[in-house]
Amino acid sequence: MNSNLNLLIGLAMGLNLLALGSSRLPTLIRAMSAQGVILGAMPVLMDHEPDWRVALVALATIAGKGLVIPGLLRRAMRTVQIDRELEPLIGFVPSMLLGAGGAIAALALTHLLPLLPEHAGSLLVPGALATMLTGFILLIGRTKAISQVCGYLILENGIYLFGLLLIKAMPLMVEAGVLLDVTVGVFIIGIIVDRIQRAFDSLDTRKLTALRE
Amino acid sequence: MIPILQLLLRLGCWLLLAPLLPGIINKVKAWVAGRRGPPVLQLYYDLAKLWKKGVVMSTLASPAFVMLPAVAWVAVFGAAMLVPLGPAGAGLSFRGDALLMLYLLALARFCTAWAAMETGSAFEGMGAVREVSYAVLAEAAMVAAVLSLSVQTGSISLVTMLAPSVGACAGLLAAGLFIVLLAENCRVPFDDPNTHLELTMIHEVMVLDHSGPPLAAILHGAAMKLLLFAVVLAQAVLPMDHLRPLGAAGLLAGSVLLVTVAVGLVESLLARFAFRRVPLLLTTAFLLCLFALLVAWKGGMP
Amino acid sequence: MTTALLLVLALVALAAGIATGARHPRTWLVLTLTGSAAALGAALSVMPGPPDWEWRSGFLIGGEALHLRLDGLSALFLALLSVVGGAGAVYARGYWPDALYPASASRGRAWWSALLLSMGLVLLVSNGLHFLIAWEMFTVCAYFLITLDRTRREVRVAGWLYLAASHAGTVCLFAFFTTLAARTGSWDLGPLREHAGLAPLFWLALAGFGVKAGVFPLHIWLPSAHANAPSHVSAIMSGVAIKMGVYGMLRFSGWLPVPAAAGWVVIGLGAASALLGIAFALAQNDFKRLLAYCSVENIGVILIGLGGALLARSHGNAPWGRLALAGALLHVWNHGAFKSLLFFCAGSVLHATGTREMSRLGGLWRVMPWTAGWFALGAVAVAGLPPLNGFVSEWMIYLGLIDAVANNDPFAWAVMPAVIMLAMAGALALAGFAKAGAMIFLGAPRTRPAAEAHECGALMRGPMLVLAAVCVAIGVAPVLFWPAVARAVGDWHPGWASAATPAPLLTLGMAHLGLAVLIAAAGVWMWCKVRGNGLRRGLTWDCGYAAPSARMQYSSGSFAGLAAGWFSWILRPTRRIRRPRGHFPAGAILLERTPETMLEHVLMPAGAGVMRVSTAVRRLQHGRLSAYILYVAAGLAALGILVLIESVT
Amino acid sequence: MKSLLLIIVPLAAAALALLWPQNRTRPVILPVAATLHALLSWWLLLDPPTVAAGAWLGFDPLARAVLPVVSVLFLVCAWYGVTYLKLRGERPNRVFVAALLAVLGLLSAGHQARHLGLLWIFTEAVTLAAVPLLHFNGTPRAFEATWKYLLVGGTGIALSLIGSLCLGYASLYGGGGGDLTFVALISQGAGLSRPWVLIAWVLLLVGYGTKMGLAPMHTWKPEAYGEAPGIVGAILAGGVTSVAFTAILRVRAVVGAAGEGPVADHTLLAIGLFSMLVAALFLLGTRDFKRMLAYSSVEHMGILSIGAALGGAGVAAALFHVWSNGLTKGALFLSAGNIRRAAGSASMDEVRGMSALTPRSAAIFVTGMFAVTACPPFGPFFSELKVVRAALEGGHGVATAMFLGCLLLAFFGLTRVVFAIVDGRPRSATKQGGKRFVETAGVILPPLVLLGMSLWLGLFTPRVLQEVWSAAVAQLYPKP
Repeated sequence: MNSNLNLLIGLAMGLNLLALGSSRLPTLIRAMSAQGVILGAMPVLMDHEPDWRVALVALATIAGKGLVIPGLLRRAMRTVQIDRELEPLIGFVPSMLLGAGGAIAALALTHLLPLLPEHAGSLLVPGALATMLTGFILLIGRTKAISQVCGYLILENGIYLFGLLLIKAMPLMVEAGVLLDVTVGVFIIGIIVDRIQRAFDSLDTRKLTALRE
Repeated sequence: MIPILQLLLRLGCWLLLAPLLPGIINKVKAWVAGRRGPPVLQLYYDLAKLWKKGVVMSTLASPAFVMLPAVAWVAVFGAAMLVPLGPAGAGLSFRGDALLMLYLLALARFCTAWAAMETGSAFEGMGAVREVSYAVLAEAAMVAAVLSLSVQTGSISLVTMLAPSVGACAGLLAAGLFIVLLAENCRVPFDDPNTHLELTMIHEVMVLDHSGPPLAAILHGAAMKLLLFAVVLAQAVLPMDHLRPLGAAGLLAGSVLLVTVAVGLVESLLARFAFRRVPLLLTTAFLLCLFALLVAWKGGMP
Repeated sequence: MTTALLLVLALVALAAGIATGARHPRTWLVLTLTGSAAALGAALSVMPGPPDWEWRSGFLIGGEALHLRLDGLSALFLALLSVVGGAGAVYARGYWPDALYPASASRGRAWWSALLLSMGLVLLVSNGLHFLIAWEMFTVCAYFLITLDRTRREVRVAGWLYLAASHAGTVCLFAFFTTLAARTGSWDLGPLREHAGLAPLFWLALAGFGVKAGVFPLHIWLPSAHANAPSHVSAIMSGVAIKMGVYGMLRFSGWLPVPAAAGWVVIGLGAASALLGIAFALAQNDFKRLLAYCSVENIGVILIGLGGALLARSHGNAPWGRLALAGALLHVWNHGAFKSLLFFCAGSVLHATGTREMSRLGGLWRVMPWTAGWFALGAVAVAGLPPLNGFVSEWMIYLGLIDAVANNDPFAWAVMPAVIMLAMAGALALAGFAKAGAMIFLGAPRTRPAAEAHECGALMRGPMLVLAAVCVAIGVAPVLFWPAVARAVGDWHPGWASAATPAPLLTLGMAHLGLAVLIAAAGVWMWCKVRGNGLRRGLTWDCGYAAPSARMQYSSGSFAGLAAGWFSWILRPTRRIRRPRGHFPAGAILLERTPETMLEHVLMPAGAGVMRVSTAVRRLQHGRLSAYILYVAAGLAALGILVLIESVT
Repeated sequence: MKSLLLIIVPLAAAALALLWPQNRTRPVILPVAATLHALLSWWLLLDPPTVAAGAWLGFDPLARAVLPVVSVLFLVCAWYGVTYLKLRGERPNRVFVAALLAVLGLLSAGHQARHLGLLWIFTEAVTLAAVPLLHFNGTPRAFEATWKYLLVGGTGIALSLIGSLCLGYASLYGGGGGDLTFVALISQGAGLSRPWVLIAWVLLLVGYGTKMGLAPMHTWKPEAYGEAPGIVGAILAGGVTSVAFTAILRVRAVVGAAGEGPVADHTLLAIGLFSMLVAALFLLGTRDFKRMLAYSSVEHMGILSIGAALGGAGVAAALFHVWSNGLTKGALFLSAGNIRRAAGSASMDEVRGMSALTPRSAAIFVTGMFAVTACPPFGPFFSELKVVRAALEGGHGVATAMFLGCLLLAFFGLTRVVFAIVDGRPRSATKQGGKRFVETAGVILPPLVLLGMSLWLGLFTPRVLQEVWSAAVAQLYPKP
């Protein structure tokens, strides 16, 4: 059971590296959405007896992260007609190295943390940490708004991964609320990206520096 | 009856004897230079003549121009009343009168400087500046002297401060006060009382525009101030408390005469200093008084 | 009972003054004068002797019960406040009328009443929290009065400097009162002489109140604020407001224990303020700035007295300390009187000529005889010359300190330099005011405005007369004022409470009286004599030069040059000179400027350093989102490390 | 039930606003809903309901100690909003009004949330609901500000979510039954896993600290406050930050119960002082008076954080400061909004002489500036003095000195900017450009009322408020 889960988490971590290493935005979005789908499937795999609420959460995640949001981003990308991140603040190779280093560090760090026995063998915690780190690297290192949104979503993926630790403890209402917030948040981000594109004719966040000291 | 007599005597002493001193100095100078010189009583004649003369006043000056010399004279006179005359004591004596004396002299200085500035003359301005500026150092020296005397005697009243005296610091004090005397009374090496037209004058240049009775008041006041300093200097240094009254009076008179002659000799033997050296000399005087103070203070410590 | 009634009357009248000030100038004047008179009455009613007037109420302000107290010490300051406040109100009607300042005159009246009210409250409240409230309100009122003429940039700059410096002082007082409250468990103030642990708080109070008082290194705000404020405001700032700092120091050095070194530090600060303050004053060309620096000197004189008293109290309550403290307290009054008088005179000159530069004035006595006369009187008083009040208080301080020296007290070594520096400061003050009087009023007018000046009106002359009368009265009859001072001394240190007049004070008064009469008589007599002998007017002789011009007179800079040169190490004058060249020189220039040394050479470089840091830090807000997220991550990492260290240790 | 109404009324009003057809009359919903809300919250303040121990939502003492001021602030801003939106009649206000009301409803919910997850949800929701408020002006600058607000705020929110999860895991690891209400967490106390509690604390502090605007997570603040209308700034600075602050207080209580209180206090003190220092340095140089208000807000968040670090007395002082700062800042934001409208710019390089152009707003602005820099007799003076006293009683001498030093620097910065825009000769350009801004009662009274309340709050702090604050302290520091 754990090995299945770990395989998926390993896959998600691989997608992290793909996201970090690719200069093409469609690849990035694809990696992000694939990760979303994988994460969505995970709670179902974790649980032995099928539970309707878990299934619901999984469905919502897959729908939101795998379909709706990537679709939104692709549309934005098409309207501005860019598909490449040309001058990242942190280069692709360094990003990948950072991501890989982060993944190794996360694995090492996990040994220091006190974990319940059922989580001790799983890659959940290191996977979550590595994914969050990937999100941060993308947020900090990329200049296109779409890349940053992807970074933010990957960060959220990491958190989701982490949240799986608590899936049994968290009441459904809270879980659903969290999910709703995230979805609405991304939706609003999508709207703002759209508005920015219209206002600035570009999605290059380096142009968004009118407000400064 | 007796107090009135005493007062009259004291007045006579200060008012009548004072103009004698410049005469003596001039005589000494003449004597050293081998001249006959003016009579000793020359200042009396001058004063009498000036008193009767009319006044020419600058068009710029206010009435204060003629009144201030009188005020300055009153101030010097008031200061003189505080100074004990040997066994006769002072006209008015109380704790802290030494400070009143110093500040009365300052008042006189203020009045002279103010009157000088009335005319708008650059020369008189120059004199006033020097007068008030050098006074800063002279004042410091005099206060240091007052401090050292009060450390010695444990008092701030001139009568007691000046009476017993002679500590280890008498020599230092004498030197310091003598320099201050020269400076405050416009004598060589600070000033040359013989000329009135030098750019390098201090006191004398301030009175350039004065004439008639005001000038008389200034001249008499200056003489009185010289006498005052001589008296203070003599008493600060000499031990007179265990002498009989007459002896003390004689000693005082003698030492005042000595100081006067010394002033005359200094004027004959020294040239006036360059101006940038004046502060140096006054600082020396201050340091002498300060050392006197330190000696008195440390010497008096049990 | 009467005290309470009078205080309520004062409160009501001043509060009504604030309300009516903007619209009804006449009513305002009546109300402010009523308020001042009532406050003066209250102060006088407390002065004769104990008990203090005290009032506790259950009424809470800011969570603290109102507690008012009027004792000898606060009554002393309250009396000064009411006299100068009332006089200034009258003066303001003539000096800052609606006709000339339609926008600010009305505001000025309301602020004036508010200032009087808040300063009065500072003196009355006996609760740390309320003290801070009143203190800060007074600061703000004073700020708005200083910047009454907000249209002028230099006024605003000066006002800001005042506000900033005052706030720095207030921050110290925040710390002072809060620590006091934290240590004693209550905001209530009162004698706490036994709590030895409170002694170190004195340093906070000294810094906080020192800024307001304008003690030497902390005086940076004072010259420009006094110079740029309207003159009646300068008068109350210099005469009363900076005394509030002195009040604070006296109040809390009296109520709280002080550290052993307090006496040395205070007397040292006093001596430095006295000497350097007057050295700066001498070097000024702006006559209001000169007066302002002279205030620094006089605060120094007061602190010398206070420092002496602290030394005496800490070394076995030596009786000479009582005399030094009495001198300092009397000097509070004296300085308040003559400095306000001088600022009123300065205001009337400024009013008539429109310039504060002495090198553009001259010969004003002809057109402004009254002002010239009052100024001369004030100058004699401020230079500490007999027979006026300045001498009396300085003399008492001298007497106390010299007693310490004469008794061979162990700390004579600290007192002796102070005495000598006090003497030098006195001589320099004489030089400074001879210069000011001469440059403004004597000689020939140097510019047209000076020649076309006019005497000020009766509304301005009246207050001057009152203050001049105070100067003369304290000068010739100091004994009359002794009980008030003795009472305040007793409040400061109960061990010195005694109504006995020190004997020489009476004698000094008589001597002064005699001297005053003689001076008047001699002056009049000489005038008559000269008139009798025949008086001719002629050109100033000037060594025979036949065509003098007004520009050939000795100037302000040259007057100060000699003595100021000795202080050039701290005055740091900058000089621009073009010497005359060749046989027929075309022109020559000598420009001299005396900077605000502490401000320009110490504080501004430090401020520039802070601003550089600020600029560097502000560059971090450069608008790039990636970096902002990096900051979040950095904050996370830093806090993580902090927590790691904390949890490991 | 009444406490639920606090949430329902504004949300229902928001829905109504969305459906309301008329642009001109829609703003009237604002004061109506706000008045209802204020009445309710003050009723609850005076007559507190009993809250079931395990309730997820409830008007507990901490909510009671903060929510009424948010409500009052919102009420005044709502009145101001009516006039403001009339002035801005050219812009559709449907989303704006709805979002404002939604913010109020979600704030009420956030303040009352007694469950870790629920608290996060409402805080996030408030963040999102505020987005349309920020870009109301529709300028590129406004969108840029919104973008930064969203992403920096979103990052913070993400961190606080991880933090919440970690805290949950700490409970799980310690054998907790998965009850994530604060009451349950506190009662689990030392049973919580300490490493996880510490990790959770750091993450939550940074996360909610971002929302509060503590340095170095404050970067969104100047941009957002600078570009949003004054009314939005007032609500963000006075209301939204307070929910993040109470969140930190609630978490701090859990951390304290787990036995890591001192560590938490040290971090709070450190980040508070750092915020004050950074804010002071920014204030010294900033040239834009609306951004200046943002930095001032950062400084006051630092003060709150320091207060929270000082134990019972400090927290009471901090809660007091939430009130005094909220009201005073509100007055400043509203008057700054007036000045900004009249002058057409917010930069001190372009704005001056406002005392001639908008004398009343300028007077309020200057008075508010004095009030916010802790000049007596306004509220912030008393609350900050209480913080200082708590710090001194706790023996934090050095921290107090730094605190006071930063206050002083901030004072220099604020006075510099404020007097620069108030004084001087008005620029001729601002006088000619377009129609003149008229200082009607609608735009003057609200800030004046806020200032008056700040004054009243300081001088005559009602006894009931002091009781409420101590009750909140008792809730956060339960007596063992």
